[in-house]
Amino acid sequence: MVVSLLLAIPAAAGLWLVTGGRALPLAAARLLSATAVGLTLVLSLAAAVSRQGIDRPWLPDLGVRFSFGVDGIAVPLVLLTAAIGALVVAHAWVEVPEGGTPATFLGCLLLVEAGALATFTARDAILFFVAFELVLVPMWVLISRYGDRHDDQARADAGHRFVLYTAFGSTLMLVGILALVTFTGTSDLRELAAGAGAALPPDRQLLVAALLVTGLAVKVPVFPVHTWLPPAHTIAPTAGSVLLAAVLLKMGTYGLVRLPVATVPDGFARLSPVLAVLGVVGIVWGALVCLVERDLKRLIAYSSVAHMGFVVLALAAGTETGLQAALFANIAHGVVSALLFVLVGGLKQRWGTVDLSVARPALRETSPRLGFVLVLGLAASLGLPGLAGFWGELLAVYAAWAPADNRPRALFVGCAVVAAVGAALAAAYALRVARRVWVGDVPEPEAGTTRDTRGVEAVVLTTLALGVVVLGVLPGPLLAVTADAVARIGGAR
Amino acid sequence: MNPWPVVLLPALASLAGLLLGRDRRLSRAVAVAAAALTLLLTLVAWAVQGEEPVRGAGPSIRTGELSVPLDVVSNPSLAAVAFIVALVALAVQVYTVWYLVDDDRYPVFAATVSLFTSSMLLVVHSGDLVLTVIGWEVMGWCSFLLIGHWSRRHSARRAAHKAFLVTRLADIGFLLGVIGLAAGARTTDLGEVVESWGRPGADDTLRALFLTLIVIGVLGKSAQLPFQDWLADAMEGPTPASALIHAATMVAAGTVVLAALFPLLAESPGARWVLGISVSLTMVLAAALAFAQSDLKRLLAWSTVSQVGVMLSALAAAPIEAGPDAGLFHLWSHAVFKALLFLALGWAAVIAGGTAAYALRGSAAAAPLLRVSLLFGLLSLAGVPLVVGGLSKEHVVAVAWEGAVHGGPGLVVLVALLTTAALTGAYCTRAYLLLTAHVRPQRSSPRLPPAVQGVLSGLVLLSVLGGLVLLTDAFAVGEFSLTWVVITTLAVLVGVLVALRGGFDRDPAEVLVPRFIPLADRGLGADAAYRRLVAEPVLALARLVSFLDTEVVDAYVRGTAVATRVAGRAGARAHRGERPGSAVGLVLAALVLLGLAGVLAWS
Amino acid sequence: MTDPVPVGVDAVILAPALLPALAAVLVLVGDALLPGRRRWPPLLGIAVLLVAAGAALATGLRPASEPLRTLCLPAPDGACLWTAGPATGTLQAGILLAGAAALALLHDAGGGPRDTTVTTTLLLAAATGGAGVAASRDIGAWLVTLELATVPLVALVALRGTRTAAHGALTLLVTSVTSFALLVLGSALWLTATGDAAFAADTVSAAWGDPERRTVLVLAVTVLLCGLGFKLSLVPFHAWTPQAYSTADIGTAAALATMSKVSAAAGLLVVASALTGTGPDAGRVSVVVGIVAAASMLLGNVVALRQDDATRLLAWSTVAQAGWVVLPVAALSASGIRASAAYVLVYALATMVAFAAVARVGPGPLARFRGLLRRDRLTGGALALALLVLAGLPPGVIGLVAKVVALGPAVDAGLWPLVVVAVVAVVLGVAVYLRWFALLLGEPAEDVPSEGRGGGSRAVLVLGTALLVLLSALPALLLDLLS
Amino acid sequence: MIHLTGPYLLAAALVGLGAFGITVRRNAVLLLVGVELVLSGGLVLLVATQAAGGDRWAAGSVLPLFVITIAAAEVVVALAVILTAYRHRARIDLAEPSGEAP
Amino acid sequence: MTALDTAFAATGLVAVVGGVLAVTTRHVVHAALWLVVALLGVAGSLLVLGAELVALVLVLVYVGAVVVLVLFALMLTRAPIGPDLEHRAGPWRTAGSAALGAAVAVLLGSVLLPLSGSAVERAGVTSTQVAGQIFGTWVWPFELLSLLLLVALVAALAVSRIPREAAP
Repeated sequence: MVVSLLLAIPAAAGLWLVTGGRALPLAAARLLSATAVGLTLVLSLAAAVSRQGIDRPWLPDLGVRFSFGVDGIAVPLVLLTAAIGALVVAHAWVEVPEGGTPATFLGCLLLVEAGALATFTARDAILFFVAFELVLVPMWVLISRYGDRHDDQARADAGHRFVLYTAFGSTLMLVGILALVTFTGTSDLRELAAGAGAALPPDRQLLVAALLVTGLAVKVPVFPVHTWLPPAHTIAPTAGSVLLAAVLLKMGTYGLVRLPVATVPDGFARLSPVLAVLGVVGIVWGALVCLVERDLKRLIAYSSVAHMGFVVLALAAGTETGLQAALFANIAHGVVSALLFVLVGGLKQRWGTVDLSVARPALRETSPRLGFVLVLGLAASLGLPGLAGFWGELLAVYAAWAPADNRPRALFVGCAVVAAVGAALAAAYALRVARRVWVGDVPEPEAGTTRDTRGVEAVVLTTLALGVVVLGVLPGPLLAVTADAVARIGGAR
Repeated sequence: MNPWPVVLLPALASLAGLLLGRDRRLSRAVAVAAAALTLLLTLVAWAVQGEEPVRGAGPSIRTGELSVPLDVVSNPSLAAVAFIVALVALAVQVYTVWYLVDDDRYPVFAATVSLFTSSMLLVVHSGDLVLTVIGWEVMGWCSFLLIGHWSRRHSARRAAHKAFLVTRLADIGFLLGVIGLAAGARTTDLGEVVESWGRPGADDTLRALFLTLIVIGVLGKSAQLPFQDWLADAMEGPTPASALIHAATMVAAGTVVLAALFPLLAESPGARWVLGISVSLTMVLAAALAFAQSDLKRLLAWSTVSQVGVMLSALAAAPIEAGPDAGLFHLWSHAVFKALLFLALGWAAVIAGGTAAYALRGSAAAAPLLRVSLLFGLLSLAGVPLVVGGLSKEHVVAVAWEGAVHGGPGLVVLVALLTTAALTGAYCTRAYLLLTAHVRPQRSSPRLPPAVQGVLSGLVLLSVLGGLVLLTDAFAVGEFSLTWVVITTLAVLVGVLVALRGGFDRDPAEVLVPRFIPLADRGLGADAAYRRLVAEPVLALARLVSFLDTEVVDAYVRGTAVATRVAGRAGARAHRGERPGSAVGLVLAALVLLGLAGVLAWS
Repeated sequence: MTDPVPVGVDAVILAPALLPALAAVLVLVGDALLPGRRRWPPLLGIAVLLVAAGAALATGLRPASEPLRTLCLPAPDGACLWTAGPATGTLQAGILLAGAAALALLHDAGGGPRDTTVTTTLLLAAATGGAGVAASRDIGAWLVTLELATVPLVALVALRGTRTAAHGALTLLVTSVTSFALLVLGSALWLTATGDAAFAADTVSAAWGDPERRTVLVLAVTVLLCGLGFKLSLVPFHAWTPQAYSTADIGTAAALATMSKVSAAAGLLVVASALTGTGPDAGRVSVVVGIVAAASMLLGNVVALRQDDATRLLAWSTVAQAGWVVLPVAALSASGIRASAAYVLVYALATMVAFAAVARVGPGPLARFRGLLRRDRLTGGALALALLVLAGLPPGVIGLVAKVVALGPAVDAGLWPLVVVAVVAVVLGVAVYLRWFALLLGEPAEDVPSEGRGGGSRAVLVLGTALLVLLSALPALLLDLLS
Repeated sequence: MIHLTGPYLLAAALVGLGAFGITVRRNAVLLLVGVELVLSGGLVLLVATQAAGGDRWAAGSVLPLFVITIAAAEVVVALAVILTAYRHRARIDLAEPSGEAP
Repeated sequence: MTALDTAFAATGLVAVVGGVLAVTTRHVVHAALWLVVALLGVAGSLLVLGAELVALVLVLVYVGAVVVLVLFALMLTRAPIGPDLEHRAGPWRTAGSAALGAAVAVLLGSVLLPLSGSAVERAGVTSTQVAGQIFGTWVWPFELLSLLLLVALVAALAVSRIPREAAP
């Protein structure tokens, strides 16, 4: 019941806002969506505590059940999604981009949230796929309608890239799921995880794993299929970027954990060297691009590529620690990137562009609060201990250093070394941003050039900053929540 | 006593300081009071500390196979180090109140200092490799903030940037070493790691490799060769920050970490050689550079590099049974006199309006306390017998001699130590001569608040009497032979005499090595070398990658789009005529082709 | 044996085909008796088609184990020439409903041909053919009904009377007669190979055992596929599609795109069901079907990407979707046949809604649709949903489910090259439909006059959209009907 | 007694000729000639099957009758359409592009 | 070679020759006339194969009705009496069509011939039997066929009656 409501409330509110309530004035739409996300947040907490699920037939012909529920792996993501959903709706008090009615905008946000929640709670592989696709259209609308108004061509291009890339990936994933379902005869993720691919011969496991991994890699995104991310992030409105980074990318890694890792572990093991190498290349690649990228939003997008590289590396290691690291880094990246995107979106709103090559007064002088949050986010992004980014990346490097027994040890150790180098590069680009924006190139402030944050924006930023700090200082609870489920999946295989 | 309160108190003070940021007086009170309370706590902890180590249980976290208990520990030497850290922190906080009285960002500075203190105390008390890493990295970040405090100055921004990046680069090694050790032991608990890797069956090569990696990290944080150059630039930070960084925290942290890992280090000749060679070269080179600096604050910076080399040399050379405490003791004494020197010099610089040698000439005459402070600080730095610096240096020499007897890098270290002693004597003499020169009538000195005067006096006292700490058995150092005392004293004397060759009124550096001064000011061009060898290649690579990303990786994507469009255009063109006949032709052609395909696929 | 061989005729079971046939005759007779009345024939036609669809649907609701059979030969032969299981019944219902909808569009106020008697008769006849072909199990009825489903549409295209329509009709005609020749040739080869005038799995498997007859059978299937490919607009038999769609009036185009396609698919499925008797190594029939499916999906989407005219875009979309319809057939399994039926029904429903929307906005360049969602919420929303269903993107869940269902058998049979093409086709398809969808979302253009504001298109739009929404919420409804 | 080689060859030849005729003719009416040839090839094949005794329900005779009738119906519609096209365009050239550019 | 074979060869030859000329002649009207010859040949072949009824219907319907219709259509579309130069196919097109036709013939022949085997007894079917089957087994398609014819008639009438440019 809790889970049904959790999914139904944002979905229903979102649907109504994009259809019947499209012409609703901003205030009413905001109120409605705020109520919806508030309820969703409460329900997500209830779901996390009660761990109830629903399960009824959906497509009896295909053996697909309408089965939703949460477990240790899903709980953090569900909470994250609900929280980020609440924050992006709250952000509508700060900025509602042009391009359509505000109600449609808010409705799309709610629909993305609903789709993500459905993805994270789906307990059936086909259902997972359907939920996975749910977010596509609303997100596409957010990007291509409400995105950056400067360049229509770029906006359309970014939207198309996002949707086509993702559709490609998810269809490959669907093929993988169908193959899996054909080979095993069930699409219930719990059964599949319990069977762990034991019924499949090795080459079939490899085939299924390859399809699933390739498909999901697009969403994560893993190098070299990451090129949709920077334009999407750059163009999307702030709320869209936040959702994209904090929620949508997580669907990819979550899918990796749920599908290939849990259901065809041996096939995944055979692929994992490739995945590890790609993850590491992504870490270094993203970081290097960040060293010279001029657009701050793009820069953060590339840093996402680098951070997701850590997640992928940890997953590839195949140990329980690796899985834990991946799940932690996943959440941490969600919070940190959300923080950075809210911030940078705010800067873009204030400045018009976020081109790093434009000399600006120091943020710490003109708007100390904004500057403080920026520097906090950057510190978290470079993996500073005490902030969210640290644990996941440390454990990821550890996991790569000590991979599961059926992984090529030398290769993974090499990957760990490169990942550590990537962490140093992260410091370099984070400091680059800090030097350009935080301490500024025009140190003498001309008064009032950058409005400091206040009101709802400040609340949103503070909440996210608190999340960053809490995750960094107290990683224990989150790791404990995932521990049991991870042990059940048996990352050690 | 459980060390957690000692660690957490300054952290909480930092948080409170940030939250109260708007109210200057409140944040001042919080910062100073917390520092004082921390000092009190460490004192109590030290007092109640028995011989046995004390553990404080941490918030153990579950991460699959790896056990991460996050405990903290304390033992007599660590308690003593913690005390001196807290002492320096308090001195710095009190001093800062005066020094940054006009600074609009004082609250942030004070909070950062508190955080810095907390993380150093965490490293000191860490009983877990992860905690060490946490403290280690947070210190690096705090140093970035402190060095770049005056971010309106371009040089400060650059120095902060460089300091963080250089140390972070070295941290790659540190991180990998820690992870390697943890992976071998399946835990990050320091005691268990040491035990696990210290077992007879442990892999010697791997152990040496991991310790070498950690040593690389330590070399970076401690500004030893080849990472030496950032520390002198870091003088762009406010003087209290320099005092903190140099005296008891960041650069000395490596000594603490290696001391904790000493049982393993002692068994890893490879790592010891790396460490020994690096620190030997560094201490001599840095001392030489210090001598020729035209900026006295940078002179102190190079002297720190040199002295940290001395500390680390004790760890590199000491035989296993001697233990690491000689190094820790030197840390202790260095903290005292370096804090004294920096705070005094900061005062002098306020009087003189700059830190350049020519500006500071004769500034010590402004106040007797300043003169006394500088005198005792420099005496201690020079390693004159019986003051605290001399005492600790003798212990280092003693263990180096022991080590030299046992083999290992001891002999190299010993030679370097003696050379350094002479050079140190020389530059201390130079500094003193410059500061006390009789050149011009002094301007009236700004009034120093009594609290700061008290701090300086206390530090002077400690620099004279600090050696008495040995009576508390905090540091398990052995005897030192009179022979070596004589030899090192002679070496110092040689240095002093050489420096005095030009008489009392002239700058010895300009007399002895005039042409070396500009070179020394540039740190032998290390900065350019960093840029050319590391920064520029990395940036070139970054540009290449950025190019590849848009023009190659993405080109495939765009290529697909273009190919689709071209195919679409071709398809549309092929159907543009819309001739009825062609439709039929297609049908029949397809019939043949498909028929053949079907029939052939069958047979 | 001079007496006629008695076959049992059950008119109730035959109702889905019989009712429209009778109605067609009735319309002609009525027109002869009451000349000049233009209103009642379409209304009668729609009513009859709806009743017939109800009857067919009743068949679809029966369990699969007890299909309705009639026209049964006496024992020992015992073959039944009309066999309607759930899938057949649902397909028939789809055909008849599509016919009703096309009729409504055709006679919507403001457009369409004048002589309602003729058009209604023709459409009813085509619906009869479609309903008949779905249930036919013998070559004779199959051939006759297929042509019955085709010939009236050729005439309907020509009936518009414009110069371009004449050209389109000519193209359609030329292709149509050629394809008929091929169907005859294919049927002859089938008879030669199996010696059976019925599409039956047992005779197919007997023929399969003999290598020489097997070759003939493959050729027969190939030729039949070529003949049907024309009706389904499969590449390379598609060239008539854009011409005919764009030159015919919108109702006819809708009938061509939906009713005719479902009828052809039903005809194909009759053959494919017999081919499931080919046994385990039948996967190689897939080569022929697979090539056609892959070519359709790719070419259709690629060219559709460049179309700027709504009707032409829908025509090329038909080509692409036809590839999806035969994709599961390539697996030659029972589930593949069900999947194909499901897919073609979803396609037809969404396409019908799209045509209804086009009828309301007026055919022409895509730019006319700019900002439709704000100008006309009902039409815009319906078209948006239809496009998403065609693209297979939620909230058009049923489109997505149809794609899942269609891919399943192909994956099942291990047709990996085909699956890869399908993946590419999904991406291309999303690009095609989103291009249009994006226009709907845009700022409204300056006032574009709308035509076809009649009740017919509105009813089709509303009912079709309601059905799409219902199926998107409960996709099981459709899938259950088919099995 | 009869060999089936003859009918098969005849059928193949007629279909081949029909295919040639369909593709080579640009006159819409003459295209129908080709179609008739293909159809008669099919007829020969159907009847040959019956002659060999390999059919059920006299399909070899009945189906040709159906085919001939359907073809006649088609031809009627075809000629009507062709005549309409001729009335509009004064040409029935199949190789002529439509006047409307896509 | 049996007698039937010989007879079949003769009629078949007529059919093929007629067919060849029907598709190659440049005289439009000749093409229709040659088609009559070919169809007569086919009818003869069918007769040899024992399908009298089919042969009869072929001659009646095709030769009697369809070809006459075709000829009328040719007249109505003002086909030239001499060689039709307007619709002449180019050499490439002719060559391509020839290749296509040959390919079709070869494909069919190569697939069918292995089936022919040795001589078989001709299985005759009487017209009565055929009639019985048509009104028995095949009654349903037969009825539909009548609908088809009706519809075709209506359609042809309607199409030929529509005024020029009836719709804008």
